[in-house]
Amino acid sequence: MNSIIPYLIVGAIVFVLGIFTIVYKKNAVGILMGVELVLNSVNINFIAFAKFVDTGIHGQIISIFVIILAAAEAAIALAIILNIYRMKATVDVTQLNKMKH
Amino acid sequence: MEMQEVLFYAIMAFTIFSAVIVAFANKLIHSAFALLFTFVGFAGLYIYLSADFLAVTQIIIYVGGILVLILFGVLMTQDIYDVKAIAAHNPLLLSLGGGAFTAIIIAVLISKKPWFTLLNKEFAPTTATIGKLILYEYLLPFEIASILLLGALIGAVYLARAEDKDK
Amino acid sequence: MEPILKLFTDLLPGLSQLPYWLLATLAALIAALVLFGFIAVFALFAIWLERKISAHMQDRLGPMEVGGWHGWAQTIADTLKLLMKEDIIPEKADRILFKLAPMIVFSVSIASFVVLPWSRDFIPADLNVGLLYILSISSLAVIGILMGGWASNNKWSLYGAMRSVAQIVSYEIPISLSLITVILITGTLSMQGIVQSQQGNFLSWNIFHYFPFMFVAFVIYFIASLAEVNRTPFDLPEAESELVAGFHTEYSGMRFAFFFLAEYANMFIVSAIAATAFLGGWLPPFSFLDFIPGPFWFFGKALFLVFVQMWLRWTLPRLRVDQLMYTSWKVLTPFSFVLILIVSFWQLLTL
Amino acid sequence: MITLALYIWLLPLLAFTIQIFLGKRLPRKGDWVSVSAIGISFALSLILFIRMLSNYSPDFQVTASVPWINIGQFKIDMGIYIDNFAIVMLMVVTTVSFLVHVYSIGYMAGDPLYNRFFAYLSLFSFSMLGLVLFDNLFGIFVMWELVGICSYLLIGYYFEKDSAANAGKKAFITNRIGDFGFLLGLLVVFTAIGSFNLSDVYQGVAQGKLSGGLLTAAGILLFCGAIGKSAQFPLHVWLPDAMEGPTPVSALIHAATMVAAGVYLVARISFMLSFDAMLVVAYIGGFTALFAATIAITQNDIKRVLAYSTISQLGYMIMAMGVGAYSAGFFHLVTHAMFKAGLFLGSGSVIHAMHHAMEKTNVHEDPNDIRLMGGFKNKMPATYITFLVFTLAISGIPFFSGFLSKDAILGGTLAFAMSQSNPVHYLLPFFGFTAAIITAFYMFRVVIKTFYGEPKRPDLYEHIHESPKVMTVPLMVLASLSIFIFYTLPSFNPISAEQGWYEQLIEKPASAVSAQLGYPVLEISEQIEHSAHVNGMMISILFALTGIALAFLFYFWKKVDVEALTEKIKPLYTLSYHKYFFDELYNATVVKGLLAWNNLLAWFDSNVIDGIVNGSAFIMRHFSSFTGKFDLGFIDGLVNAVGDLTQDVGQSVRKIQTGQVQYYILGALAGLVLIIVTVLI
Repeated sequence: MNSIIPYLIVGAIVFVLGIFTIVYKKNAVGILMGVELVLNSVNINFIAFAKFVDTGIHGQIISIFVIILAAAEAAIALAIILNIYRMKATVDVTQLNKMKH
Repeated sequence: MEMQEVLFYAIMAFTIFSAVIVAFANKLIHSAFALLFTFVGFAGLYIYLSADFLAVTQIIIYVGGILVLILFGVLMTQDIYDVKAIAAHNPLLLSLGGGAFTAIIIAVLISKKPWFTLLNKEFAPTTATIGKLILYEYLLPFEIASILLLGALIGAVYLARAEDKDK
Repeated sequence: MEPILKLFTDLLPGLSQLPYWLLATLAALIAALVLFGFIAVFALFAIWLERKISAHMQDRLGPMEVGGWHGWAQTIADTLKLLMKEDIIPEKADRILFKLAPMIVFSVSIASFVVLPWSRDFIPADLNVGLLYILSISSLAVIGILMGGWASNNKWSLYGAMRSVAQIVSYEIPISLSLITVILITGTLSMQGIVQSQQGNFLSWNIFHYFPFMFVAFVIYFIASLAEVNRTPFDLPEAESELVAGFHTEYSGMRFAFFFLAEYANMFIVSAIAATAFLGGWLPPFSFLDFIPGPFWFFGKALFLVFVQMWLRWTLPRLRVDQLMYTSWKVLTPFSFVLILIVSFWQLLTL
Repeated sequence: MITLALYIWLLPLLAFTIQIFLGKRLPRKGDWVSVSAIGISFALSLILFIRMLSNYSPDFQVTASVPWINIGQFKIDMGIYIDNFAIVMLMVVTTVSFLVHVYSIGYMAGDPLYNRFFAYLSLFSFSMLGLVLFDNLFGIFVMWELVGICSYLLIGYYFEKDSAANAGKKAFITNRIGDFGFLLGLLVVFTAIGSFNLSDVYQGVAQGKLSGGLLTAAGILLFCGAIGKSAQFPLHVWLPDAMEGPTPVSALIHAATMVAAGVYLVARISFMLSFDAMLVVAYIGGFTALFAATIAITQNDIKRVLAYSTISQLGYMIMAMGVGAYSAGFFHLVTHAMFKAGLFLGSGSVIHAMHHAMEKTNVHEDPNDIRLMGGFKNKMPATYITFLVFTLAISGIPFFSGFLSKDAILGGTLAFAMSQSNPVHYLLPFFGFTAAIITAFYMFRVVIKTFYGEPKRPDLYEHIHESPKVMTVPLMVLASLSIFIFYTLPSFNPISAEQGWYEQLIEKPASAVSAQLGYPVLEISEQIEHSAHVNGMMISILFALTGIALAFLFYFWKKVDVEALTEKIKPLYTLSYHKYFFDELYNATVVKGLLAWNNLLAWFDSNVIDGIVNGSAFIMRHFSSFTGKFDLGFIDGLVNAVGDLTQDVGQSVRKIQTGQVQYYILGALAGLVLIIVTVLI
């Protein structure tokens, strides 16, 4: 815990899990969860660098902005998902292929 | 101080384990609730990184805001009475392949360290520093972010009220 | 952690022989037990109080039989009944989440006690983000409630949970905003710091600061905190006449007791925050009363607010859902925004 | 102190912003926003003023500035400069502005553009306060233009009336001529000294960076701005027409504050006026004072009389600046602001009453015409008494403020003339004293015709009523401010303000030109000054009383047959009545000349320039018809080939587009791996 490596490893693992979740889930809300995982893993990297690298605490500020963006993104994404659900009665992304070809 | 170290690795394991549940759980609602523990675990790690303000913010916004939104999303798009509903998944191998790709990239990147000279800063309260940084150095991004949030708010309300358009 | 450990080694010097980790674990366990004991006893007392207050307000006797003197043992009997009850998990419930929910809700309540300042020296942990910590912790409870409501697999439970969540999330905004005015004045997030900045007699308490604006902030906080802990007139989530018993309809026995305890603990916590942020915490109203220890004042103020909550419960009727949302979004939130503007402007002027 | 000044300055801007965007939706159309903003500004100025009095130091000054433009070596700072001068000016502006705001609530009630009127007033207050506060000439110029805009907007406030719209344009264009001079002056100053900041300019002039003829030129050019804004002699034509605007506007902008801005500017730049420049200033001012006064005698529109009187009084101030009696001139600015604003508001009250009477009786005539009035003193006692106080003040009768300041100016001019060897300079006191008689005469002419005698139109007279409290109370406040005690405290001497706070605190600014030359530009000994003052006072009291007596002889007792006298001096009367034909003169020379020049340009444009354009177009057309053929055959073929190829490729590749986001993400990941692998290897 006094070295940056454990934090980077946690970040990396959660990032991979997040990417995996994005690809694995068919449900749009599930994909959103994957995105949140990814954002969190990015945040922990920023904060770890803020502690272990000599650049002040600018990393923490960046992660605040990331959190703000995540909030905005979640709100919009869920509004879109609800709309899709209202129109197609499904949130399965494999069914949502209107953009195909 | 080894107590703290034990606790640290426990939190780490806890975080990763709940993230694994998020990724692999069969029921979407389980993923969503597992996300709670991931977020809280991350907040714990932030405390170890002496980012007390960030830890608290993480819980307020991620748990109090985003997770609630996600839960509402799940509850509104799933059949509520069908607790057993299993989430459909894409082919596991393909997804694992994607994960593996990412893992390789990150492993390579981490192994290329060190990028910077590393040091270990003492704990110091960060709230005041963050406040000052946001209001002086990062004022423009901060204002832009607030406008973005306002836009997102209005956009989300508009989208969610879409059914009124037909009337 | 350190002050508690110091307290322990001071009380029992022999303990310092133990390895650090064991000592820490022991201390944590004991602290948790003490807290649990406190919550349990407080809940017992509060339930009895509530019964008696309601009885007095409706001009009736209330429980008079059990235990002899004014039915003082009534709640103990109730508790025993609760503990003895069969623990039921509905067949179609989601078992894991069903079991997890009360734990989350209860542990969240306990976690809030960490930063309550009881006196000048006695505070479990004086975090420098104390007030934010409490706000963040209280948002965790939302998830527990949603979990319980969903896992029960019962329409009423889910409605109750949904209502509860919508209500808590909405009312968290006026709560945070009115507390921000306090933060603006005191310039610190630490609970001890907030109390210490109100040093002096009762006129220097935050509630009388910038009169009458901070008083309005206090009123906003108090109203919103009623909603936050689902008390009347905002007890829609468990409106008996509509939703049976809200999100904990399906719970019984010990699990139900957890929800119950958490509810009473939350009542105490919001009152304690109000006492800390607006009423000077453990400070006596006049400085010559300094000889009375801090916990007395702190507990007294918090208990007085708890009493007001009970008083309101038997005075005011329940709101409709739309009125509830109206109150939060169109009355309390704008007002607290205006208060923030006024307070910060005032501060700028007197800079 | 700076913060306080900033609040004073910016509050009206805030009110303007609120008014212009939300005014219509606010209750009462938001008049309370503007009124309370200027009210707070007024209260804050009062605080500043009291601080100044308790400080009681003539050298008091505070500055603060921030960098504004910063390009390499080129730096301009913007800042605020507060001294006693500025504080008194702030006080005057906020007082008059506040009272006019209050008055307007009554006067403008029911107007369809009520909220916009208040928005303009707020914008004007903001710009005027900025003009007072800025520490550099450029900032002053910016605010100068802003007040010009406000003046334009408010003169043309009833823009559906042609005359109002034209008056607005006239004011704007006439001011442009003066401002052009101002701008040139700024350029001269900046080229020579490299800064707009007043204290830098002072240093620069003192060190001789700007000297000789150029210094005189710079002074006169900057003074051109004042000529335009303060309606001095050649550019005075806009001010009488500006009376088309609502009367409160006339009081605030065209009597008390904006037109005084020119005087304020001259006072601010007085340190850099060389002797020649001062002579120009003095003669223009003196001539304007007399010239405008002679026009005022024959006018029948009550507001026009006041307008010419304003021009004349401004001439006094400018003349005072020119003869080096800065504090006297500035003093007259302050007192004049009070009583002239009062006169306008009083006339507004009369016009308001007339207007309502005409509406009642369905008469369509000019409500401003004094020939239709008479005997109003019984119907409108409050307006009458206050109007009389203002008139006494402007005529220069002892115990009133106007006497103190006018006397100081006349004394100053007399001292100037006595100290110069050239007897021609006795023209200046001549201008001043003659104008003083005429002023007293025409002001009492207005008073007698309006308030005394028999009503000329009994049908209207019956419907005349006193104005509402919201209009008369400002009048009373202004009337009390026109009494001597406010200016002579603490000495309480009705004849001289010498021991009063004003003369103690406002000192003649040190001249940088003197510092540069090494000897004073203008030297007037104590003895001369004293004797001039005493003599001037005697003469001015005598002259004022003469003027009043004449007015009563002519119009009240009717001892002299005015009609017959007019017939006798018909040519002079016609000249005065038609304002010396200045409008016609400008029309014949400037406007016609410009039109002719424009016609020439138009001919050149349509014949020469168009010919060239047409010729080149002819050549281009033939060339392009050739390239068109090449384009069709060769280039299009190539393009089509590319298009076909793309279509074929697209047909085969589009099958990759599954429409599923996740596959795209996988693709992106694969690409990322590829990039990293290539980078690492």
